Amino acid sequence: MTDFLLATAGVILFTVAVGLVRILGGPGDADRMMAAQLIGTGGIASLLLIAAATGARGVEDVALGLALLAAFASAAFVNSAAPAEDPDAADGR
Amino acid sequence: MSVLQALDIGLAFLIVAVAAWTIFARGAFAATVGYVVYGLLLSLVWIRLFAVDVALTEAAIGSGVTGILLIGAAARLRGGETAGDEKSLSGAARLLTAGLCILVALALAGVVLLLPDQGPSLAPQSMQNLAETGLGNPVTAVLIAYRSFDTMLEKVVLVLAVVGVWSLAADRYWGGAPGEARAERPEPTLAFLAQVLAPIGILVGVHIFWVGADEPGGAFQGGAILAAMWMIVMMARLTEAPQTNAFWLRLTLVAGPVVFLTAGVAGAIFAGGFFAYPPGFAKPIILFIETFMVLSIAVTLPMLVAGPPRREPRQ
Amino acid sequence: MSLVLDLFGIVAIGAGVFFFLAGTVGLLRFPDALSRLHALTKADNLGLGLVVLGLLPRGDSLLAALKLVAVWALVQLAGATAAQLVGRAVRRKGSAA
Amino acid sequence: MTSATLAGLVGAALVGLGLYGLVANPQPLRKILAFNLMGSGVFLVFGIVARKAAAAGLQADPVPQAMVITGIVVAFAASALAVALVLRLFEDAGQVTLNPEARTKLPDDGADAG
Repeated sequence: MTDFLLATAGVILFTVAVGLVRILGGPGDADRMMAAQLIGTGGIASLLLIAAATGARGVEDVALGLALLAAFASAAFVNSAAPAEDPDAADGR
Repeated sequence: MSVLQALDIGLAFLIVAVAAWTIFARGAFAATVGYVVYGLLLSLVWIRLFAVDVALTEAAIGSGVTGILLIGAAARLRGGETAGDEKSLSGAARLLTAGLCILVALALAGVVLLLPDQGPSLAPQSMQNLAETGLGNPVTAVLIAYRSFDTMLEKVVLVLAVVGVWSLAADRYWGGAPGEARAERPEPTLAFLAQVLAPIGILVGVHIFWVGADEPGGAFQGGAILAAMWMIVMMARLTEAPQTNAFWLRLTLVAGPVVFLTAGVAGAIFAGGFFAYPPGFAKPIILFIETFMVLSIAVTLPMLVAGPPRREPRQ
Repeated sequence: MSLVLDLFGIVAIGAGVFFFLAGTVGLLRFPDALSRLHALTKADNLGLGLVVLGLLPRGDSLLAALKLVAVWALVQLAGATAAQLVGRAVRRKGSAA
Repeated sequence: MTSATLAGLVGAALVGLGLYGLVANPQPLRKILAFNLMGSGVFLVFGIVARKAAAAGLQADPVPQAMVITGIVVAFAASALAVALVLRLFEDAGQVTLNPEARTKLPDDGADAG
């Protein structure tokens, strides 16, 4: 069972790594954010699987922290993409 | 080769590949997204090293808060990239640099391979004295008890960084709020996310701080998660960034180091040594210090990300 | 009993892996940003959900199990809002973004 | 090869990569990224010391772990200060590059020529 958990963690990690090709290729920043989102979810899944297999303590909290912050990159992307189009924002008022 | 080894090797290749992408990518934004992914993979590596406290810090600060900082900066710097940048070094200089960097990496790799299996370690001592601190998590004990002076100075570094960031403000903005005033309506989705996430996140942050006495977690990790929650609320424009001349803000920023230092001086007077905690009272004192540290961290990190004041102070 | 639980775990986690694969294939193969987004959210929802489901019986305490479910719920929330945010950004800038 | 040694080798590779980016890339933001890569490489090398010295019934030595945690926080503070400096430079000069040749090519260069 341990080997199965580790193997699935590896397969998921490999799968999301293929998703990295999207980051490399683009074509746009939105695709890059999507790939980052997928890797975030896959990373959390393999984190939980690895923890279950190796018996590291307290890993649920790490997964909880990652899950809480999963949307932050996308939020920062949208938030800072918006004012660039707004000419009023440039001079601070 | 066991499955675990295969997984380790795969993870190692993946993380080096992502790191190489953040260095060699053409666009700054693409590189920054790569760095956020890299932070996530790095916390996986720390889990593999059984350093769960570090993994938690890396997840909260390395990947989460740094991600907001860098992605925000990359988006604002768009258009600031200049065309001739790729040719700033000649081919020969590039090769020479690469060669020297490979040499440095190889030397370090050699050191890693030559490390003795049983190096000198303070682990036994730290475990022997753990009972006296009343804590169950040795990492927290090192941070707040055995090496408390380091941790106190680190808090001072954070305050100095805030002072440095604020000092970049134009004179007329001194004391004002950071960030642009935005005319547009807040994104409704972002507001929804912030409204749902913030209460849960505050709960998780306090939980991680509280269990940090005995389990992986602690003031830094809990404080960083609380900080992230304040950031998302500000990003969604549910609340304005505070004026940097607000008394409560400045008080909270310095509360952590001040309480820490006071406890250290009190130790010198009452317990016979700078940063000594009187026996029997160690755990309450440590938790007291940590509470103020959590507050300070939760306020310091968002202020660092928000940047210098960019609005004139309201009177 | 433990055999049944193991079997349950293998089936659920295996199915979860399948959805991660499907999400990645969609991300790579679909022609435009919005349908790629659609593929991505499926992986988020079902992939992680099934992995968590498979791991639930292995938890040693109720709190640990609750945390696992909370992780899944939070990723749901993050995935849904991030998809909405990115999708809106894509539409605002046209298909080039 | 143990997973600790492997992580140490990854750390060594990260230091090399980060150093290269720090030297070769003229954009300040990319230099900040590279510097952070280098830093986390150093943390990893230190982290394997923690894993190797694991004794007293622990999975990892707490002393290096605590120092790495301190290091991550300080590295973040330094990055935030550096980012604030870069953004301020961008506001004043309209561009950010440390490459003098690329800079003179722009028409609006008068402001930061000194």
